[in-house]
Amino acid sequence: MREITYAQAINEAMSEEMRNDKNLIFIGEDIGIYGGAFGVSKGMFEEFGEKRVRDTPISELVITGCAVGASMTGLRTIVEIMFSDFLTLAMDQLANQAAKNKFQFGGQGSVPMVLRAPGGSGTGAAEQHSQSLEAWVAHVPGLKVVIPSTPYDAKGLLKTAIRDNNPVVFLEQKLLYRTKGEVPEREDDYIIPLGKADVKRKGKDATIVTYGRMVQISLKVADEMAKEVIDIEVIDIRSLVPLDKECLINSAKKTGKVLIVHEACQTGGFGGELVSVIVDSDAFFYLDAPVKRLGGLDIPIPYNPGLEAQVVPTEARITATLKELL
Amino acid sequence: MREITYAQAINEAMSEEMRNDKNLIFIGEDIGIYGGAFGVSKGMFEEFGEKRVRDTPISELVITGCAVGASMTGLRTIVEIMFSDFLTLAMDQLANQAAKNKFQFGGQGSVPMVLRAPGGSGTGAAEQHSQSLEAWVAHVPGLKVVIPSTPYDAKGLLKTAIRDNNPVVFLEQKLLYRTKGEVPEREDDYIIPLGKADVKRKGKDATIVTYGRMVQISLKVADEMAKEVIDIEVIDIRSLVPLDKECLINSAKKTGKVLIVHEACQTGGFGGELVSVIVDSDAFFYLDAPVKRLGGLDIPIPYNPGLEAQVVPTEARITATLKELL
Amino acid sequence: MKLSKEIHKELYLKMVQTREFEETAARLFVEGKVHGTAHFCTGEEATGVGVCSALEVKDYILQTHRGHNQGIGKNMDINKMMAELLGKATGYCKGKGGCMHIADFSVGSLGANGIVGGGMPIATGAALKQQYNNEKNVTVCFFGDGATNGGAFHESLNLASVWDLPLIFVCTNNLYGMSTHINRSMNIEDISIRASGYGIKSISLDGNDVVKIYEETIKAKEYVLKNGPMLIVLNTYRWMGHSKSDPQIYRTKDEVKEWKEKCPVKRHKKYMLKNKIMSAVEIETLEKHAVRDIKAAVEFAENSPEPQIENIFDDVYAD
Amino acid sequence: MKLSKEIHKELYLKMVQTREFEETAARLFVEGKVHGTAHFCTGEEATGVGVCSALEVKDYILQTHRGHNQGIGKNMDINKMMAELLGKATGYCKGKGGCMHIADFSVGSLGANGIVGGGMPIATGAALKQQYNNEKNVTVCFFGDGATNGGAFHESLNLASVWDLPLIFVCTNNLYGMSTHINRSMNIEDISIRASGYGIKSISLDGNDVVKIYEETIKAKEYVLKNGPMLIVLNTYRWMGHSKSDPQIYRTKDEVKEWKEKCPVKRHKKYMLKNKIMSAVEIETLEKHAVRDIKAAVEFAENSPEPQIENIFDDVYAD
Ligand SMILES: Cc1ncc(C[n+]2csc(CCOP(=O)(O)OP(=O)(O)O)c2C)c(N)n1
Ligand SMILES: Cc1ncc(C[n+]2csc(CCOP(=O)(O)OP(=O)(O)O)c2C)c(N)n1
Ligand SMILES: [Mg+2]
Ligand SMILES: [Mg+2]
Repeated sequence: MREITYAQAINEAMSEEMRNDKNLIFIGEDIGIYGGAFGVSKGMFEEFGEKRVRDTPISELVITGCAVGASMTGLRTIVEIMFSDFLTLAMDQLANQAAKNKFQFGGQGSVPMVLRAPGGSGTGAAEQHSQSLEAWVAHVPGLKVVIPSTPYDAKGLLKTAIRDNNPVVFLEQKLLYRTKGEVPEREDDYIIPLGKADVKRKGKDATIVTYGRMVQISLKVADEMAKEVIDIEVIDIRSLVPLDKECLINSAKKTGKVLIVHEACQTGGFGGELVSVIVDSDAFFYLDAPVKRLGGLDIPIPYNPGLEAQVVPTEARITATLKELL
Repeated sequence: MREITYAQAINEAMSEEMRNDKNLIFIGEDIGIYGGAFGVSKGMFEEFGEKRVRDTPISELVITGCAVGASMTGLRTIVEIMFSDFLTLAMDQLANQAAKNKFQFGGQGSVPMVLRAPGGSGTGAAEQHSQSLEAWVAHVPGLKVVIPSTPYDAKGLLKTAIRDNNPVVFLEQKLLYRTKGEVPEREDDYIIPLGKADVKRKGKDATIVTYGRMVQISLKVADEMAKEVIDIEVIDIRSLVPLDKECLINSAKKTGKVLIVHEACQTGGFGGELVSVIVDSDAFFYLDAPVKRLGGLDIPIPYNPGLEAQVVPTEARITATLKELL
Repeated sequence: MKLSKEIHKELYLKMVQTREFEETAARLFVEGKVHGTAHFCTGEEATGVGVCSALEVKDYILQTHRGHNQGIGKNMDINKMMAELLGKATGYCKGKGGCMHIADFSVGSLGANGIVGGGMPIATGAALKQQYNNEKNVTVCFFGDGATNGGAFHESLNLASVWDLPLIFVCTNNLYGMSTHINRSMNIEDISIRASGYGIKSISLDGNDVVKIYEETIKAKEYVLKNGPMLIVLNTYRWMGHSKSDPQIYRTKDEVKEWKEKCPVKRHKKYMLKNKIMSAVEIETLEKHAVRDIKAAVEFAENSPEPQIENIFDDVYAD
Repeated sequence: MKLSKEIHKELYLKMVQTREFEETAARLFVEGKVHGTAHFCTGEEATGVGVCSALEVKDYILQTHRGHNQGIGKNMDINKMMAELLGKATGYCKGKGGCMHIADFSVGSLGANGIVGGGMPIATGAALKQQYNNEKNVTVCFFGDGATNGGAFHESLNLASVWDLPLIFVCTNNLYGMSTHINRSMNIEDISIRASGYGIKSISLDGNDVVKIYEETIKAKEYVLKNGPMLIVLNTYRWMGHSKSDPQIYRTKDEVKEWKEKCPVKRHKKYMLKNKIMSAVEIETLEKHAVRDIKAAVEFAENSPEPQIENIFDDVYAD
């Protein structure tokens, strides 16, 4: 299969869907001729024109709300928020409007929009440009939340998200944008359903449940452990909402040992949810050890690259925690 | 001891601190002559005047940011956000500024502010005025998060929060405002440290870990169960950040059975954190059953009182879940 | 512009219906038949009624928390409005939203909002869709004086201006945001001045003059379809408290009295009599109609079933 | 107003230091010595330097992401600025903030901000504290043209106006917010027009005229202490890309060239020579000083230790 980057995969997903659906528009800051802060939308302005690829003023609240209004009245929209840290400014339209409208209007007004935003540390962008805020949006009924870890998943999940009739928060990973992976040819339209976890590596001694950039790191750890004949299963949940509980529970039953890993700071992170889902199921009775959690440190993301690298779960820390488990 | 309401307790805490500290000011919408949407600040405008009790335009972002700036330069501030649902509009100043400034400025600029906001359902205020959003703020390093369940705790914790040198999010409970409880005389200055859970009821058969309004409900359930000679311990964590992990873990070890209860919708709620803290400790080996979690339903809060009452954990559901545990 | 008798009739009927709706709803609160809160627009009838009566079904409106006049103006079903207030399954939101969230997409109402200013960003999207499809329709966004102090106002007017959206921003200036008089929440002579920050046109009107409001809305619709957004400020007054629990110590009884004398309903009645548009008898008939309509609505609502707990998960997600 | 030679010297030195700082920092990026991102203000030196040089220590400033001119203007320590850019323990933020978060409370800088418009609400609080304590000092809040489209701008100017805060809002209009020209982000002739929505005074100045900027800031300080806030718009241009990775396809080379001819540094030099304020030799000496200062700063920074991992939890919470 051909290899393309994560950023290209996202670009292809958007472009293909825009070709297929004239009612799909794309709005955000500097997504036009600039191609987006991370170059994700390169070429789209040229192909689809300014009517469909719309640069906006710097005003995250109205950008998001504009998508809500357009989507509620018949268009579909993709919104790019330049850094997911700026969700702080868009939360009202996302959580109080997009997420609740259909319910509070008694079933009127679906909001088929995708809000894309890159998250994560590792680029030296410091405290206000490096957060992983998926736990906030996963706690809002009415929203779906997706975080892809590979180009293949990014493309397939984004296409599904765009076709979904609900507001979907699609959190990309800055550090993955340039990573490459196999993706089917352009002609081969494929989609990946939301709510299906992916066992990225099968194993029987312990399970790592994770998502986003931590999938790649966990796979590396698993490969290293394999050398010591320890067989780690790595599950990429891919979407936080809906969540493929069955997959987690089954794996926990199989291996009896589970480690949850995410980049977001540990306290109040989505890891707690994953732990609870497992512990509050019949998998509890199969557990040979406490379900462990490894999140980022509970501090803002610092600028210095040495410090920054230590905030998120490292291969060394994942390995050490796994060994505690085993 | 005299009995006062939860609202009065909060009023007293603010008033006493303002009497003692001329550098303490209070800002928010309609907190002045109106006395606040829930009447919490009644009489404060009259006592402290418009210079210290400051009505603002309807603009939650600048209200919060104004407190950040004033607090960073030498004042102390209390901000009232009329409903905690409007945190959506204040999140940038709260999470990206207040919480991170000291860290990102290399230790310069503490932010001694308290952001008070009422949360919770039960008043027929519907989707956008009834949420419990503590999980969002508890996931932001740099913030402290407090939710009192009694007038006594409300007063003692708020006084501590006001004296704290960090931004503290103080989440009040709309339905508790009019409940009464014992509080020492005005002259008896007392404070309650943040980070100390309170065992509201001792027991040995199972532990309920909870906070806010659910404390009262859990106590009722415990009283009912006592009739069946089942002895439930009820722990009120009181502050989510810092969290009194030791208290939870010790109780879990003692009873071997834990139920977490909160009003916020279950998925992504702070309950996951509490489960994880227990499960990922040596208490795991004392557990006789899965740690159970009971949060609100994963839906927006509906208007109809009958539906509304069913969204949050009810006495019946808490009892049923406890019985599953036992 | 000379309005037909039919239009006058419509305006008057809707205003009286609104008046009756609010007074009845307030009574239901006192009687304990409604729980939760509500915000009544008595005294402001001309604003929503005048504007919305000038619109077509395919023109969208975004309503406020104080928007029963807007809903009735846009031909919403009064029965369903009342049923929603009572939280019944037959209400606009199936009892799930209450009157802060009534919406009727079938007549072009994209919903009321519990967040002050919350509808403004959404309005830009609705207008964008109209522009995108080359529709000859517009979006009207209602909000209060207090809402003009929030960031949503600024961002929305700016975006609408930059994109030339067919969007009429309608500010119902009733002098107060809750207890806060505009003199304490902004530092300008007239709210319409704010349009200049976005390079758009604005007008400031007597918000109790339903005829003028109707006429100006007709013109505004034409204008925004050609030129992009404009701002209309309707200066009026809220007679009742902010919400059911408001002791109103922030304003004088005299002020309220003064404004009651400017009653928009009476004013329109006088106007019609003076200009011989309708006779006293015709007017009285309309008033009776209105009373009957609201009574019927209460009956409908009271006889409607409560929502079923089994349906509580409906509509959280679309299929 | 006639500025002393000392002032001219200060203005010129700071502008050249800023120019040198940015060019050096850009080089360090290319050499891979800095990671992360940075936003350079080359071409805009007169704005931050002109304004801040007119302030006292106790006047506060809120800086932007493109604020090295502001920091140098406010007498921040260039060594610590450079050390922070390199992420060193001796930097202003102990290496934890980077140049988007430099702050020096000891000279009155309450910090740069990574959030566009993020400093504006904070500025209202700093000014409130000054007013509360009857200080004779003011707060100056910097932000860009792009930031004026965000809700924080609106809410902050409005609150400052209503409360008569001693606050000068300074907009550095460099025509672009990233790739977006102001013609596509707002629909007005001059950004200063926006002040009218808040009933406050505003002026729009040539942002490359450091002398005028200095003078007007002195006046503005006096004005806002008496009358409450005002808005100053400084019209200028950014020579370099938005950030290190900007291919700049959204503007023409001619446009950049044209603006380079309006160089604020050269302009001030010419002015001083023409008015015989300083001789060519004196000026050259200053320039050498600046180069030496920046070189020393790089040395300081490069020789400084990396932050220790043991200190990573410091300053998350105050005691
Ligand atoms: C963002 C937000 N802040 C505060 C409130 C509480 N609140 C509800 S209505 C209201 C007053 C609104 O004033 P205005 O916009 O003038 O409308 P009016 O009520 O006068 O019709 C306030 C403060 C809210 N609902 N939303
Ligand atoms: C709230 C927010 N939105 C977007 C960004 C990304 N961003 C950083 S600088 C910038 C342009 C800012 O333009 P302007 O205010 O004119 O300042 P300039 O960069 O021109 O100095 C953008 C969009 C951000 N940092 N914060
Ligand atoms: Mg009003
Ligand atoms: Mg700019």
